[in-house]
Amino acid sequence: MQMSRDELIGAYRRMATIRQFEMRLHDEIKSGEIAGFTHLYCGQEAAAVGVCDHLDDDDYIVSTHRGHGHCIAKGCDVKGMMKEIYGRRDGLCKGRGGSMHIADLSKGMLGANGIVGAGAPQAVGAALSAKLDRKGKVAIAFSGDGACNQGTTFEAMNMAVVLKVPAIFVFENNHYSEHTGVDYAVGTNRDIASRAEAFGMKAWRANGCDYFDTYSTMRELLDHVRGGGGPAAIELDTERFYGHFEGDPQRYRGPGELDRLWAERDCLKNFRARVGEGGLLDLAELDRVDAEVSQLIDEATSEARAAPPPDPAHVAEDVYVEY
Amino acid sequence: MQMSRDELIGAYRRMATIRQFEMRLHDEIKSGEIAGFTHLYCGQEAAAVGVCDHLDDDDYIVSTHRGHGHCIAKGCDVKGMMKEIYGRRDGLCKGRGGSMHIADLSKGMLGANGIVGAGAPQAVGAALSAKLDRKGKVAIAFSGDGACNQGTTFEAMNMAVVLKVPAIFVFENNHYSEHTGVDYAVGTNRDIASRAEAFGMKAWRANGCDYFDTYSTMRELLDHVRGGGGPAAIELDTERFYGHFEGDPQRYRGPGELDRLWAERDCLKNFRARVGEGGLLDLAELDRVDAEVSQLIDEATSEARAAPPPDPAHVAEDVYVEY
Amino acid sequence: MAVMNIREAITRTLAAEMERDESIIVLGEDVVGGAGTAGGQEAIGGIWGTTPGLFAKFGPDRVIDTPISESAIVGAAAGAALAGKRPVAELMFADFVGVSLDQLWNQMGKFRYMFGGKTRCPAVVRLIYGAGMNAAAQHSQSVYAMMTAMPGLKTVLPTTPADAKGLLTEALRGDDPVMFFEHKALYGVKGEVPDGDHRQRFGEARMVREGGDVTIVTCGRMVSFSEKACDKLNADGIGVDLIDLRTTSPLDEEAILDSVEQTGRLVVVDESPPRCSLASDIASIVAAKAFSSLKAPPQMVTGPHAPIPFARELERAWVPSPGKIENAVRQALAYR
Amino acid sequence: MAVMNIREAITRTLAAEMERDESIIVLGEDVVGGAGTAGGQEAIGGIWGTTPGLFAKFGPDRVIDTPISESAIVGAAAGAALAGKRPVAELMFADFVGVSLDQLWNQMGKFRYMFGGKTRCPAVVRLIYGAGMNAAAQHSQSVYAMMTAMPGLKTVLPTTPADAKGLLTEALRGDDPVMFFEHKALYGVKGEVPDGDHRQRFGEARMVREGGDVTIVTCGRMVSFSEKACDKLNADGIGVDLIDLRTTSPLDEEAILDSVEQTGRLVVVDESPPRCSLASDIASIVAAKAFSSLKAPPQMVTGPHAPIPFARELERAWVPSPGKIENAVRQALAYR
Ligand SMILES: Cc1ncc(C[n+]2csc(CCOP(=O)(O)OP(=O)(O)O)c2C)c(N)n1
Ligand SMILES: Cc1ncc(C[n+]2csc(CCOP(=O)(O)OP(=O)(O)O)c2C)c(N)n1
Ligand SMILES: [Mg+2]
Ligand SMILES: [Mg+2]
Repeated sequence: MQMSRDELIGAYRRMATIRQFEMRLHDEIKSGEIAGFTHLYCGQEAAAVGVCDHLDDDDYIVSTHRGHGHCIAKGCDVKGMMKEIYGRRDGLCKGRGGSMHIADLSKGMLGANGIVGAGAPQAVGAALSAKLDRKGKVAIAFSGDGACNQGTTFEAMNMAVVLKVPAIFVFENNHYSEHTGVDYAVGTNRDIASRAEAFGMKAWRANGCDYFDTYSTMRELLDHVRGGGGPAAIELDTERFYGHFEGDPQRYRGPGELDRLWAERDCLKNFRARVGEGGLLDLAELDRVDAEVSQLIDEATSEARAAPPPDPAHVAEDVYVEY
Repeated sequence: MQMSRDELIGAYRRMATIRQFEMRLHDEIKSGEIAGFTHLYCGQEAAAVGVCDHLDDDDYIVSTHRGHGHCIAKGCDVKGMMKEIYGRRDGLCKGRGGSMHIADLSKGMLGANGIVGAGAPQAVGAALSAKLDRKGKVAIAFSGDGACNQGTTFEAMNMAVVLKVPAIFVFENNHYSEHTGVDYAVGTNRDIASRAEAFGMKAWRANGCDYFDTYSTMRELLDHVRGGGGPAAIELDTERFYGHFEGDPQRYRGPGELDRLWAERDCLKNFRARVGEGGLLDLAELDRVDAEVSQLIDEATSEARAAPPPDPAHVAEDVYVEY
Repeated sequence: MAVMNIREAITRTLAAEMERDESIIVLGEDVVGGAGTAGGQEAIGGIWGTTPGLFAKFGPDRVIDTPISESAIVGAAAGAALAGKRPVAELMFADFVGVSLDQLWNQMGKFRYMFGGKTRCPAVVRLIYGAGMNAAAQHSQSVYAMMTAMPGLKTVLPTTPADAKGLLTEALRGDDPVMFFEHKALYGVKGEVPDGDHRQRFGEARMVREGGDVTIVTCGRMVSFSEKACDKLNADGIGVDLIDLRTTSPLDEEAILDSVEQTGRLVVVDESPPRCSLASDIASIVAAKAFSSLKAPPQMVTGPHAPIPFARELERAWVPSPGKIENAVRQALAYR
Repeated sequence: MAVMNIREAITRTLAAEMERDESIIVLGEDVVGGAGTAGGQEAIGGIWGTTPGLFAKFGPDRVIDTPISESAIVGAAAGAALAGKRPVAELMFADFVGVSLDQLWNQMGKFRYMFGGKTRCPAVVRLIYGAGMNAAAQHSQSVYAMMTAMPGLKTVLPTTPADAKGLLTEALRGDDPVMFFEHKALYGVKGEVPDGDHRQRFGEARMVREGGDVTIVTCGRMVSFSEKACDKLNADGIGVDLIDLRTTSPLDEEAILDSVEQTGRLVVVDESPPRCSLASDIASIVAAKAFSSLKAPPQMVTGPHAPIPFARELERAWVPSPGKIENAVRQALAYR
């Protein structure tokens, strides 16, 4: 897997942007200024970025309730996102959607979704559209280990195989759906990939805390799909570093679990170690990226804080194109 | 597989009852007296009977739109069923349900169902109840090859595994869902059993046109489930001898297909051949059974024809136990 | 103008629009028929006979049979619509909104709003609905009230071949998700259909009769039942304004209120159980907005608060009948 | 009488009834919490904190965490109820009826009727509903109208701790499927709760205030919003009959009609979009059955025909406010 310096720095920048975006939210939420439910993606950055680094704006993704990482990885405007999460008039969705409903069609980002499992059939539809367009585009459904038990996800997998569309099911197995462990909820002993295989598609597995593994496995997968091999699935073994939502007491964690995760399963740390050992990059460059990202997030936050709220008079607009 | 004379005759009687019931309906429907949609079970008799012969009234089954065979195999009153299908006041469901909604809780028959896939979760619930009762009872969900693509069926399989309940998924693969072939609609090359396995349960396969194969495979399966092995699945390779519903032009059939099915895949013929060859029974005994069944179906039909219709004044009764 | 029935009007409109607009695709269970069988495809052309010939003409990429997975059918339509296509998804029975509601209600109906007005989801969902075939409790329901209640969706119910063409064309050229309801007992209804381009704007009710004594507001199969009632009433010199809503969302409030302002008497006929129904919706709007014109309590003719039964005698008792409609009109008139 | 909040009343009632009746089981996502984790079970006791302690007390057979599969959760409840149990299934957000509607509507709601009155399906489905937490379009909806419309289901909405106990007890002792709606913004509401056995019959509305000038009919969170409006109105000498429906199916028509016959003026307040809503239902019933008593057009205070937005300012504008309720009452009074 050969990557250029720029590609490496870009990948790191996207992961770092997600990380800092989420950690900032983690802090800001304590202030009480951010309303609603916020599900942080922190810990899973390598998954979103390792997948989306293969895509361009014409490829589609559908996302989940834990969607900030997917949005950033797919190129959504960070400041617009922050304003959205703050519920501001100029947010990416005018403050109507909030954290769970960010979309940007111009980036091929078809939407985060508050309904677990709802995105997968939509990805099949987007993939159907891509197939008709014959431009080699794909549609990706991000799902969690919990979402993989929802009927819609199963139906979507079967339908993708039947319709032979370039749909890709990315299962981010972070071992929890809310407070429930994957060992319990997925009847097949947490093996999501083989369940996908049984639907008649090829499935891969990768370490979702390792950018390089995710990225290179996705390359293989995409060669298969773009080569006309039909839909595919990948199970990414990853970690969620914070609670299910902000405010979660996380009593389901084992003793020392979070410390271990931060120590051993931090994709940013792993990335740094890898590029450092391999002499691929001067780590100082990554420090510079961190500083730039930090500046961006600072700006995004202060601009969002200062931004005007939506006008209540517009509450019933944009329901229809025409009514 | 040792079976007594009585057991053999009983099994034949139940299959013949289904066969004659359905063939009579096939004729009667032409008269226009029977309303609604009727889906005939003819051809699949060995499946229902081979499964239900292991059950008693305390075991549960949930059925489908093609439910007459399951009802008869589980012991529902044939005359009550016929009246129900004729829409009569004294029908098993007072003429409110009709062909697609026959139930008899006293027989452990929790209901036919017009919604494809709806029964499977209900079987999980009945199995949960059976598990709590600790009497070794099981709950069986009959599903078709088409129903096995419905999200509810998948959810039910996973949940049965997670909750470790004595639920059994019987997939009657008759190769068609309405006008669509299973080779098309089930993405895994018509292999339903292995898909069930991928949900984490043990799965069997049997020839659903062969009573003996179905019966003996079910014995194995039930030993596993009743022995605490958790839920299980079985795929029965079977055939539907008539159209999807009465009136179906069946243009999806290959040339000579139906003739071949009647010649080679008739479970009643197969049963006779087997008991004849093995010298297990004198075939004259089966002829006698046929005659008795014929008499029963004659009576059921003429009684149903003569029976009084429901009183329209009662249209809104029995919605609630108390309101 | 050609004469054809509603079934044919739908098939021809689909074909004409698919010809005109490459982005239109059709998907659903057995909309082609015969996939994966020895008999070969296009075995049926839709269980209701509304999509024959489309597969032969437009091929497997655009006319697509699906597994029995209604959530995925509607969800795929939603996703394809976001991604630039105009999918027409068929729910063989409207009752199957039970297994696909989320994709209709929380997904395609809400995308545009949730995403700040920046997306379009021009999906058409065809729902075959209604009683009259003794298909019993799970295959006979009229779920248009449920859909009407849902912001973001449009709800359309043609009752003539001309409207079937006009409303379907409008649906396929608009940019919002449309619930296109086809009554299974109306497919055979014949009538003249305008040639060439024919669009029927949504939110524009059809004045079926103008009589001036009482206003009947209704939709779907109840339009023809109401016409039968009107015939009886006419014979007694009673004139009815009969309004076929055509679309319940958007709603032509003006047509309703204008008529009630003249007649002062309202009968709403709705093939549905009574509670939170379209009947209650229309009656409440009239009570709120034409209160001073009302000379009698609004009459709501609906089915009972009960599922739809199977037996002929029971189904007939369940569905509002011409006789009940006639009675309601007489009661509205008798009130002083 | 002990003082507690609605959350506690629900937990204690569940515990007391489970103690009394072995056939009651509880199932849903994270109703225990922590299954299959290193932290161990009973990590949370329900995402809303309504089921803590039940697992410890009644064990894994009766308090059951499920995968994220709402159709299977509700379907399993339906099947277990047919098979003799009394399941209490939790839909963490009422909006998830979108992914489980069939099992509610076409299955548990119809069994008894379809099967000729020979079965019972005593399942209780707890639906956590309502706006007020900025949870946006897919986690804030009040779907009680949809459920009220469905024959075979009962729809229950407690607004006080005493009613939470009384109505839940009644649900658990009855033999019909009950949709038990818990407003997420009301869990903390405190009040006195009768000790011992306390059943609140369904179909018996609660007269919150008696004022005589105008009738407000409402339910859920809108009861307290209406009380705020009443306070303002009282200050101006305006007396309101405020009716908390408690259950919308069955409906206490008598209480509503009795009051309107006195006041002649009706305001319905409904946390829902307007079309085919409970507001339209009540207004139409009153218009039809108390027409001669009505002195003013019924006022319906609802949200707009739009999904529920996220931002605080927008959600607040969407939900009917005490101010809007007050206005509606004044308009009702102003009408001559
Ligand atoms: C249909 C539905 N059921 C339940 C929920 C509540 N819920 C939100 S997130 C979540 C857990 C999802 O787990 P997983 O898919 O593993 O994603 P993760 O949270 O781990 O990213 C649940 C149960 C929901 N939003 N939608
Ligand atoms: C949810 C739902 N979708 C579609 C239908 C229409 N329908 C009835 S039977 C059927 C085919 C079922 O096929 P299968 O499960 O193989 O059963 P079979 O008819 O072969 O017994 C279909 C599509 C339905 N009744 N319910
Ligand atoms: Mg997870
Ligand atoms: Mg089949």
